[in-house]
Parts: sequence; C-alpha cells; structure tokens
Amino acid sequence: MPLDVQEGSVEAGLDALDTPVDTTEGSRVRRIAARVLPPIGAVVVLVAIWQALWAAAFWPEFKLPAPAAVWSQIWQLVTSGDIAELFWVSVHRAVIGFAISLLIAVPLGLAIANLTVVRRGIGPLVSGLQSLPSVAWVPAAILWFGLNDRAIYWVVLLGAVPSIANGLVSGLDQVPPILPRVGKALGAGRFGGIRYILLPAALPGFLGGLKQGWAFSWRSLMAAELIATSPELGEGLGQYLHNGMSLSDISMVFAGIVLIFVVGVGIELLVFRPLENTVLKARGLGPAR
Amino acid sequence: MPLDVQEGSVEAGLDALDTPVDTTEGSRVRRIAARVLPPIGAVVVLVAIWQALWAAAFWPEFKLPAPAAVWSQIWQLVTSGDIAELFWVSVHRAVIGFAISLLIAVPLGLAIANLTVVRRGIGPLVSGLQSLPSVAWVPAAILWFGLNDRAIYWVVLLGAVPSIANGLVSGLDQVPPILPRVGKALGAGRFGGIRYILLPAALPGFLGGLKQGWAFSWRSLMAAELIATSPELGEGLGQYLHNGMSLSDISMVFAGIVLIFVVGVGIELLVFRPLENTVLKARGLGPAR
Amino acid sequence: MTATIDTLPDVLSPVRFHQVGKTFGTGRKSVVALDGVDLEVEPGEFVCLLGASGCGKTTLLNLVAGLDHPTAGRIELNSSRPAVVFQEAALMPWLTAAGNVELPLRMAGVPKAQRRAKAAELLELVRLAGLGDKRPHELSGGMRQRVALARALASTTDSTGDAGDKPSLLLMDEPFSALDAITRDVLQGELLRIWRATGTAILFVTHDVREAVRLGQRVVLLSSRPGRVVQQWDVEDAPDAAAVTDEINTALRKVISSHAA
Amino acid sequence: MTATIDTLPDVLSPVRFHQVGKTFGTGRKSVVALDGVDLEVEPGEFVCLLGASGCGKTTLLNLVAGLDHPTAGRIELNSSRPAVVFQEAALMPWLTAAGNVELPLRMAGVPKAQRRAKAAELLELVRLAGLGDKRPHELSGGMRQRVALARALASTTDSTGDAGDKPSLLLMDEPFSALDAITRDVLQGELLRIWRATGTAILFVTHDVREAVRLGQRVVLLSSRPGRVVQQWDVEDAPDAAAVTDEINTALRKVISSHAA
Amino acid sequence: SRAGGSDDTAAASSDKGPATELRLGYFPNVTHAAALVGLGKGLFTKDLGSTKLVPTKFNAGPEEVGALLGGSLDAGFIGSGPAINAYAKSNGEAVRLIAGATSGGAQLVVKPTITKPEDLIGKTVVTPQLGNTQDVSLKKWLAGKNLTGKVKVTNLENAQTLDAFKKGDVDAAWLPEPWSSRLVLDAGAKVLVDEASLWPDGKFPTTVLIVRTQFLQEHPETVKALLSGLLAAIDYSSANTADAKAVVNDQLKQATGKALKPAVIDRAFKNIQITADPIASTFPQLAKDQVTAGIAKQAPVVAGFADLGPLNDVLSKAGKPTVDAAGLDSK
Ligand SMILES: Nc1ncnc2c1ncn2[C@@H]1O[C@H](COP(=O)(O)OP(=O)(O)OP(=O)(O)O)[C@@H](O)[C@H]1O
Ligand SMILES: Nc1ncnc2c1ncn2[C@@H]1O[C@H](COP(=O)(O)OP(=O)(O)OP(=O)(O)O)[C@@H](O)[C@H]1O
Ligand SMILES: [Mg+2]
Ligand SMILES: [Mg+2]
Repeated sequence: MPLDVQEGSVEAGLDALDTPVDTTEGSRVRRIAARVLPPIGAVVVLVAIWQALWAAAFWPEFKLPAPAAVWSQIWQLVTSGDIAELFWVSVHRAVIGFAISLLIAVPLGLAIANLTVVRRGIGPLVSGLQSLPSVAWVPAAILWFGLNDRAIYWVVLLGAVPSIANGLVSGLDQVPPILPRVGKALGAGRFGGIRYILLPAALPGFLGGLKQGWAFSWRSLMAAELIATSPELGEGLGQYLHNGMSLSDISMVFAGIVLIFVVGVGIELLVFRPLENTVLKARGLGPAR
Repeated sequence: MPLDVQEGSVEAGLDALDTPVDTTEGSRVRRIAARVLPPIGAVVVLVAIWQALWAAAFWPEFKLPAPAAVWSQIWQLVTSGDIAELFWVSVHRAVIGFAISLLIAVPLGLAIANLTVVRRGIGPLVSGLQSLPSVAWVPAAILWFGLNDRAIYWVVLLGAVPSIANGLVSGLDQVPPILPRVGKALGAGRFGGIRYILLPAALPGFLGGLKQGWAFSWRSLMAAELIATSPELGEGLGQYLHNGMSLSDISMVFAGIVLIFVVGVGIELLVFRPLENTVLKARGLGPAR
Repeated sequence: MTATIDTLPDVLSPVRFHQVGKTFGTGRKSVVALDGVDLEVEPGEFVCLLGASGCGKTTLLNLVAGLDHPTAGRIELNSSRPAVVFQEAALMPWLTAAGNVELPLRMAGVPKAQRRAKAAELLELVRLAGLGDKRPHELSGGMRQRVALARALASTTDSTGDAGDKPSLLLMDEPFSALDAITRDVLQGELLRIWRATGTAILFVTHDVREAVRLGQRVVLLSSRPGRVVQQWDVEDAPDAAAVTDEINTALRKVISSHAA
Repeated sequence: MTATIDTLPDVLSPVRFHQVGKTFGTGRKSVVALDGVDLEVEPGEFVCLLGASGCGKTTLLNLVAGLDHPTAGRIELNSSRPAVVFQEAALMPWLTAAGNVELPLRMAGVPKAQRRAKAAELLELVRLAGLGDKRPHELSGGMRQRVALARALASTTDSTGDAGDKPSLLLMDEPFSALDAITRDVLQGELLRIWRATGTAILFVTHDVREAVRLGQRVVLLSSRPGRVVQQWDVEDAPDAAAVTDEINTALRKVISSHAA
Repeated sequence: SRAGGSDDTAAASSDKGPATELRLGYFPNVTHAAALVGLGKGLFTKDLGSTKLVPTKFNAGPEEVGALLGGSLDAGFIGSGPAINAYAKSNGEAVRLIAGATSGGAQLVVKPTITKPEDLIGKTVVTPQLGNTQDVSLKKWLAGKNLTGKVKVTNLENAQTLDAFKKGDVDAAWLPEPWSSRLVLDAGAKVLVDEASLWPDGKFPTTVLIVRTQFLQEHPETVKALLSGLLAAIDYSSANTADAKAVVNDQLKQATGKALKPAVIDRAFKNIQITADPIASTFPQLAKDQVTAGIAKQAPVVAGFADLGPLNDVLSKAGKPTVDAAGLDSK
C-alpha cells in the first residue's frame, strides 16, 4: 500500500501539531475557544480531583477545605466588592515595581553581557542576589524605609532586577555571533549594535527573562505583603492570605492562594503569552513544535 | 594616515572585548586571576561603601550594622564550627530538592513544549504556580505533611519545578525550526528527535532555566526554613536568619543574608558558570560579546 | 487521478506526485509555491530539478521528505525514508563534524565502533579526512556543506536495514553550490559512483545546467509562481550534451523572462 | 616592508595586506588559515578571489572588514567602512526583507521616507520587487541571498556621506552561489553597472572561474592550508577569455591536488 | 559621624508639642486586651484630641520592633521579651518602656498523657517565637527542671500550633492567651504549668507599652494622652469585665474576621490581669533569664529602659498610686 503522507504517515499525529491552524473566515471563535478551553478544562479536572479527595474525606476538613467553601470565600469577596481593592492594590504595586525593575535591569543586563569586567565582577553578585529569598529582605526593608510602599518596592526590586538582568544576559549570550558581526559590517556602532542588533536578536530569550522577572516581582510582592501588614499599606492579596493564615482559616488560605494564582495566570495569558507568540511567530519559531 | 585596523580603529576598544584571550603557556594563573579578581574587587568595593556609610553614621547602628560586627558574627560561626552544619543542612536539602525537581520538571517541560493540548491546558497553570510565593505554601505544607523535611521539599518543589519546566519550554521554543526538520529527515522518531535534537539544541536556553530553577529552589528553601523552624529539621541558614530576625539582632540578620548570598554566588560560580561557558563555547557562542 | 491504482506498475516508484499544490499562508498574502505538479521518479532514477530562484524546488523536496504537506493533490511515497541534503548545511552546532555525520547512525542504533568507522569513511569521501573533531563554526561554508552531504549519505546507508525491499531515495538541494570547481568535480564523480553502486533514486536540485546534464538521466524544469513542471529532457540518451545544455538554458531563460514580463 | 611608506602612491589603495597571517586556535589544534599574504586592491579595482573550499577566502574578507584580526603582519585599510555580502545570507530574522535592506540606512540615520524608497529600489534591482514584507523564513535560499546583496548595497550607498574622499570598498563572499543561471546573469550585469557608476573597489570571492573572468579585472588564486597568494592574472586585458579560464582552471586543479597529495 | 560615639538619637530632640499623628502597634490577642478595649471604646482617641491615632496590627514581636526601629511606628503594645531585645539591640537608644498592659496569661499546655515535667522528655514543645516572652519562660523553666536538650523546642505561629496540636505533631505548647485556652477548650489540652505560679505574687509582665525614644522626647504631651487613654481602658475593663470581653471579642473579629468562642474568652480573661504597672522589678530577672534560656550570651542591659515619669504623672493626676521603676529608669 502506498504510504500517503497526507493521511497515514507514522508521524501524522506529531505533524498535526506542527501544522498551523488554518485561519478561515468563521474560525475566529473556534481559535479563541481552542486557546481558552484547554486551561479551563485543566482547571475543571483539578477541581474535580480536589472535590473527590475532599468527598472521600481523605484528609480532615481543616487540612483540605471543600472547593465549595473556598468558592464561597471568593464569592463573598466578589459580592462585597472587596476583591477589586485586593486586586488593585496588589496588581498596581506589582506593575509599578516591575516597571522600575525593567528600567534598572535592562542597562544592568546590557553592561553585564557586553563588558567582560562587569560580567566577571557584578555578574555573580547579581546571580547571588537572585538566590536570596524576598522574605529575607522584608525585615531589613521595614527597618530602612519604614512600613510603607517604599519598603515593598525595595523588596520587589531586589527580587525582579537580578532575574530580568540575568534573563537578558542569557538571551544575549545565545545570539548567533554572525548577527552582531553582520551588524558591525553594516555600520553599527556600539550603541547602534545594541539597539538594532543585540536587543532584537535577544528578544525571545529576553522575553523568557521578563516572564521570570514578572514571576519574581509578583512573588516578592506577595512575600512582602504577607509580612508587612499595615492599614497604611492598604490590603492586597498577600495581606488577605496573611489574615487567612493568622486565623488558621484554611478555606481563606486557599482562597488567597487561588486569587494570587489567578492573577499569575491572568497576566501570563493576557500579557506574556500573546507577546511571546507574536515575537516567535514573526521569526518563524513556532510555539508548538 | 592609513587606518591600521590592528591598532587604531574606532572600534578597537569594543573589539578588544571580542578577542578571545590567548591561552599561552604560563597564563593559567593569570586566567584564573582574571576570573576570580573582579568579583572579589566588586565585593571589596561594596564593603568599602558599606563601611563608609556606617562610619558616616548615616543610619543608626541598629539599622546598618558595622561590617566588623557582621564579620564577627560570621567568624564566631566559623570558629564554633556551626557554619558547617548550617551549610550542610541547607545545601544538601537544596540539592536534593533541586534534583527531584529536575526529574519532575524535564518531562513536564517536554510535554508542554511538544503537545499543544498540554501547552494550552497546563502551560498557564505552571506559569501561574511560578508566581505563587513560596511562603504562601509553607503553612499549607506544614498542615499537610507536618513539621518535617517532606514539608520543606514540597515547598521547594512547588518553587523549582515550574521554573525549570518553563525554562526548558522557552529554550525549546527558540530552537531554530530547521534543526528538528533536519532531525526528522535523518530518521529521528518522536523519542529520538527529543533525545538527539531538541534537548541538545535547547540546552543553552535550558541552562538559563536551570540557573533560574536553582535560584528558585534555593529561595524557596530559605523561605521554608525561615518559617518552619524545628529542632527536628536541623538548623539551616534560613533558620539562622530567622533567629536573627526574632532577636531583632541586625548584625545576625546581615550575617545570615551574607551567608545565603555566599552560597548563591558559590553555586553559581562553581557549578553553573563553568557549565554554561562550556556549552556556549562548544557552539561558538561567546559569553563575552 | 483515480486511474493510478489500475495502472500500478510492477516496481513501485519511490515517489509520485498527483496534481500536487502547495500554498503558503491564506488570504491576500498567500503564496502559491507549487500548482498541479505531476512528477514521478522511477526506482534508481537520477532526476535533476531546475528552475528560477524561488520557484518552489525546495518546497517540492520538503513535500517529498514529509517535512511539509501539500495543500492540494496527493503524494504517493513508496520508498524508505528519503535522505535529505538541505540547501543550508543546517549542522547541529553542538556536535563536531564527525558527530553530525554519526547522528543518523546513532538514531538508527548503530553501535559506536561501526559508527565511528562509517563517519570517518564518509568524511574521507567528501575530502574532509582529519577534520572530524572540528565544530561547525570552525568550518568554512564549503566544508559545512560537505559535512551535510556526508551526513545525508550516512542516513541512506543505514536505512537499508529497516526499509526491506522498498526503493531508497536521496533528495539533494544544491549540495555543491558552495564548492570550488575541482572539489565539485570530485564529489560529482563520487555521487555517480554511489548512485550506480546502490541503485538509489536521486532527486537533485541545482542551478547549474551543465551539472544537471552531466549527472541526471532526466532534467525537469519548473516554472516560477506558481511552480509547475514546464518541460522535461531525457539527457542520458541525448547524443550531444552541449546541445541539450543550450536547449535547457534557452527554456530556462524563457520561463524566467515570461514570469518577469 | 618598511618601504611601503616611501612608495606611497598618489591615490591610496583601499586595502593593502603586508605579510598577513591568520591562525585559529593555539597549540596542536591550531589551524593556519592564512600565511604571508601580500595583496593590494587599487581604488576602483574589481578583484576576484579564487581558491579551494576552506582555503581562507572568507577569513581574508573578514580581516578586511575588521571583523577579525590578523595574528601576523599588518593590514592597511584606507577606505570608508567596507560593505560586506556574507557567505550565508545572515538576515536578521525579526525584520522583513525590506527591513533588512533598510537596516544599514537606519543605523546611518537616513530619514524614513528616503529609506523606504531606497530599499524598494534595491529590492527591485535584485528582482525581489513586491516581496519586501516577507520574513526571512518565508523566502527561498536564493531570495535570501539577494536580500543580503541588496542590504550590502544599501550599506555602501549610505557611506558616501561620512567617508569623505576615501575610496569605498565592497566585499562579496560568493554572492551569487544560490542563484539560477539567468538571475545570476542579470545580477552580474547589475553589479558591473554599479561598479562602473560608483567607482567602488570590489573584492569578490567566487568558485566559478568563468564568473571570475567575466567580472574581474584581476583574478587572485589562493592556495590551501595555509592560504597563500599563488598566482594572479590580469584578465581585463586578456585577449582570449576562454584561454585564461582554462589556464586558471589548470592552476586551480594543480593547487588543490598538490594539497591533497 | 560614628567617631563621636554619643547616642545622638537621645541627645538631639526636645519637646515639639503634641504630635499630629500617633501610630500605635498592637496584636489582635487577648493579652493585648487593654489596647483592644482602648481602641474599641475610642478611649485613646478621646484623650489624644487633635492627634490622629493610627492603629496598626501585628502578629509577631520582631516585626513590631522592626517597625518601631524603622520609624514606622511611634508606640506599641508588645511582649516583654521583644521589648527587651528592641532596647538592647539598639544599644539602649531606640525605645523606652512607658507602661505595662497585661500581667499573667501564659500557660504550658500539654497532651493529657503528659502529667509531669519528665514526661516531656523526647517530646516537642512549641513557643510562638524565638526569644519572645513565652519562649524565654519555657526555656528557663526547662533549664530549672534539668530538661534542656532533652525536650525539643520549636517555634510556630500560634494559629499553626493549634492545628499541629490537633494533628498530634506537637505534644505541648507554652502559649499566651487566648491560645492556651483554645488549646485547652478546642483541642483537649491540659495545663501543666501556669506561668503565674513561677513569679512572686503571680505577677509578671506579659504585655507592655513601649514608645520610640525620639517620639517620647518630642511629644511628651501625646505620650501622656496615650497613657491616660490606657488607664481609662484598664479602668473600663475592670469595671465592666463582661462588656470588655465583648469589646475585645469584637475587636478580634474586626481585626481577624473571626470571634472567639465565649468559653475561650472567659477562660482567657480569668488568667490575665490588666494593669498599667510594667512590674519593672522583674526586668533584670527577665534579662538574666535570656541567658539561662540560652537565647543570649550575656544578659541584655535593661538599665535605663523604663521611663515611667509620664505614667506616674498621669497616675498621680488621677489620684492613683504610682508605680515603681525599680531602678530601671537610670543607666
Ligand atoms: N514558510 C514559508 N512561508 C511563506 N512562503 C514561503 C515559505 N517557504 C517558501 N515560501 C515561498 O515559496 C516560494 C518557493 O520557495 P522555495 O524555497 O521552494 O524556492 P526554491 O525553488 O528552493 O528557490 P531557491 O533556488 O532560491 O532556493 C518562494 O516564493 C517563497 O517565498
Ligand atoms: N572560527 C574558526 N575557528 C577555527 N578554525 C576556523 C575558524 N574559521 C575558519 N576556520 C578554518 O580556517 C580555514 C579557512 O576557512 P574559510 O572560511 O576562510 O574558508 P573559505 O576559503 O571561505 O572556504 P569556502 O569556500 O568553503 O567558504 C578552514 O580550514 C577553517 O576550518
Ligand atoms: Mg531552495
Ligand atoms: Mg567561505
């Protein structure tokens, strides 16, 4: 039997994943569905397992709350409108902290990647900073800046800057050397080479670093919020989780974790995923290979 | 005057960084020195600034301890031999946690990168997990596993696995598509393609992910140790820092931060830096461009 | 095209195209690379593919290799997995030259010692003896192309085992373009020797009409945008090679200028 | 070589090699790519470089372009920044074809509208009109090579401003290797036209002896391992092109086989 | 500069009149009942007049100390252990003890199977935080019973201790109210030691009020207003205990979202004594206990810690007996 590549080849299953989804007229809805349904499906499966575990009373209630109990906690936040404040306080802090981190981290990363002295001198220190847990900084930050937003931003910066800078450095290190050479031959000076060649070439790796940097700044923020609680600071998600812990209210703890998680996934899906897809697609690097 | 490229070109300064250091016979010592001196120099500069700030009494002593006071804390740990236990407890935990994370994260990352359904379903969840601060997991982990190493490893896993998996995915996404195509044409099946093409091709990006993963697992461990203190757990660096915080002893807090940092930098310099240099050099990607 | 099954020949062709079309993208920005291509390669036949730059030769080879799928028509593949020499060398940057040549053997599970020997032999064949431990970035453009050639040859030789009696097929996309005249001469000779010895069918893309006439039994000319088979020459039995070369050159010129018009 | 300064000609040569050597690596694994190369390109001269695969042609071009540094001898560069067509197209994957052509103009600070027009014009010149918005991965091998050519031409045309009265220089590493005969013919013609119009000096690497003879005023033959200048032919004033071609071919064959022996 | 050597914080400032704002730290805990009643009944604000009161909730002493030292907090209710640490670790600069708030209210509660100190050998005992009041007490007590090193002492947040005790991970805990009561009533624990039995007259400072030295010097009026509010709260608590319990429970509910069971709050209140007397005489002993407990290498210097002048002013103005600084007010 002749082997029909289009229909029956051994690798057809694998290849199906390769083939870009044809974007015909009516398929917009279907495309969005294909993007949105799987994570929802995954969540549904997770919740189902959770419900089953809970129903089997495998663990006592104070160890594993009922999904319904957690949901009612969240629902209560939604109906009371408190959830808007929680989100607003935390997300706007994280965004500001991330933005400041970017401003510091990009020049730092460029310096590390391009100047051997800086790389050898500062590089390991930056990586070392990355391995310091944010919680370790909170007490010092409160001592130095007081119980206010400056202390929180300080913690976020110490978390995010090394991560973004390192991401940029590793992106730059992987740039095929032919590209900066070509750039130089085309007349790129030091600045032009960075602006027009190195930065765009390192973009895919840099985006990965940004994603990690965002994760770090969000984590650091949550850690800071978990520890530094004060009415002046407003109540963010971290503080909400903290309250749950100090009440040993496991359903509140879970609700807090779920909300923090939702923001994490949300930012990932709404900001970084599309960004990354655009960048990768434009260079013919497929996300699904 | 003729422009002599070797000596006087405009880009000579930049080029000097490009030129690989010639490795002549007697230069081994000098090469190691060139690698070791800059970070030491950077540290010396940092300490000098610190000492100057302290001497200027810019902040009161309880906000910024004297470098000498911190040093005497560390020296005390060294002379009493306690430092060996601190390092051993923390580092061996981190290594074990990291190793387990690797075992889980690599298949997970491969699945996410290669299977569209998994990518769409689980991918965002994994990224979301990454944005949950480790501290948030500590209370739940203690509740589920009790105050023991299992709780600590659980926290470390939740920190490191998503990070390593994501690093691998972003490494895989950046593999030039020609390489897996070539692999397929050379007869790589699904498994062979992963083993012989995708994994090695993604290695530089993956190494970056590993480094971040290590940072995450070390941070998570420290966060866990900071919160979960128990004699059964042995005293690690996190617990030492925690004790400093509890006693409001700023010089002890600083000593703890310095020690955690030293381990971070040490692992970076001893493990990941040489690994990365080897990998990049073998493919003609220079670390210093 | 339903008639194909009835007229099935005794010996199966390694590859047969039935009105194959390939369009990249959709909507206004789509590019029709191939359109209604009917092409058959006989077992053991050496076919050369000519055409203007960008006419769809690489696309056609990718379709045969199963690296891409036609958007219209049908490809009947009846060979063992075709070996491919890509237009770019596309060596694995983390492997040495020898490592690259060994790669298909490794994936086929050939034992180490045998692999080593085979790789050394193939590198010698492409005049790169002793350069096996160089990394791709330490090789010149032509050297890389020769390593890629050796690698493709390694991947054909291994496939004899698992393919059974299916005819084998070698796809080559401008494999000699970066070589000097003399090295090219030598390698052309080697290629012909291997072809005769193994009886593998070869689909060979080139821009050099004289090369096509020298190597091929049949020369196929593709038109540009969309790529269609315009004309074919049986050059093996042609009495006067120079005359055929001129004829093909004229046809090629016509195809290209007709597109430009 | 101290005599150079005394005999300084009225018009400075764009580039002059003084016993240039280039060795990659150190110790036992080192490769001597070039050794004692003396070469001078006159202002406005068209020099073709021939040699076996891996003999050091690309290395030589890199030295002229300042992308690499000689390990021995001295290079006197007296031109504005040379424009380079690399052996691989090496297009920036994040830019469209037009974006790649515009890149040198952008880096030179040419205003947008002017850049656009120039890029369109150059793409037209390399027969890629209308394909400016394609990404490198959507182009065929030959198309990519032509985009790289257009980009290099863009980078020469801009350098007239800042370089003042220094002679300009164009380095080309097998720029036509992936093109069909007809497109190559057309582009060879265009290249000659540009050369005559601008008076730029060109150092052109090729494997095709006939191309070298057709285009160049002088053909330089390099030997292999180490690369040395073996022989030079003044082909512009040669009465019989075919005879010179044969002569060069013979010399090339001798160089290569002497190395192989 | 550092070379001068003098503590400039203490020397520099002088009276600047009432502060515009008073940032007050407290824990949502029954041992902070005076603070909770004062806040709940508006007794602090009444006396503070134009000074704005900003109450800030904390869960652990070191954090509150950090906020005080970092200048984010002006005064705070806090356990005696962290208070001593704050004073000692800032070289006697940063804070002053100005009043007490609660005495008593800490117990060692154990699993019912444990009936005598020796039964604790090999078991795990929890205290809220390293170096806090209960931690020092436990370790000192263990040292006295020759059990140091034979019992595992762990620090755990109070809420987690309850869970861990329920789960059986923890065998005993030395806790402040209401947690000792919660363990007894919710988790079936038994009392092995009531800390009150270890001190003369059963009196020892559980919660005290400290203030930043600089704030004290700059705004003595405000500090006095705070102290008179505190006295009002203490008076209210002893006069209307039932209502005070309700107020405390209400405050707990506000601060943490959950009220305590009436039985728990009743039992907790029985074990504490709300008083403005910091019981200064015990501080040298408490400092020495840190050494006994192995927390410090040498006893922290507590001389000069207390500044009970403002308190005694307020007390005598109200016609009440003054409290004794027991020599703690001078270096
Ligand atoms: N991935 C792609 N996306 C969009 N268009 C593509 C893609 N690959 C190829 N094309 C287009 O298809 C046409 C044929 O390309 P192909 O690479 O097959 O040409 P070719 O005959 O190999 O040319 P050359 O001799 O220059 O290598 C070209 O017009 C090209 O732009
Ligand atoms: N980065 C490098 N490291 C080590 N060796 C190198 C490096 N670059 C080139 N070489 C070696 O130098 C020699 C000359 O290489 P070059 O690229 O100049 O050859 P070429 O004349 O351009 O050949 P081709 O015609 O095949 O492109 C080769 O032997 C090559 O292996
Ligand atoms: Mg092609
Ligand atoms: Mg070359």
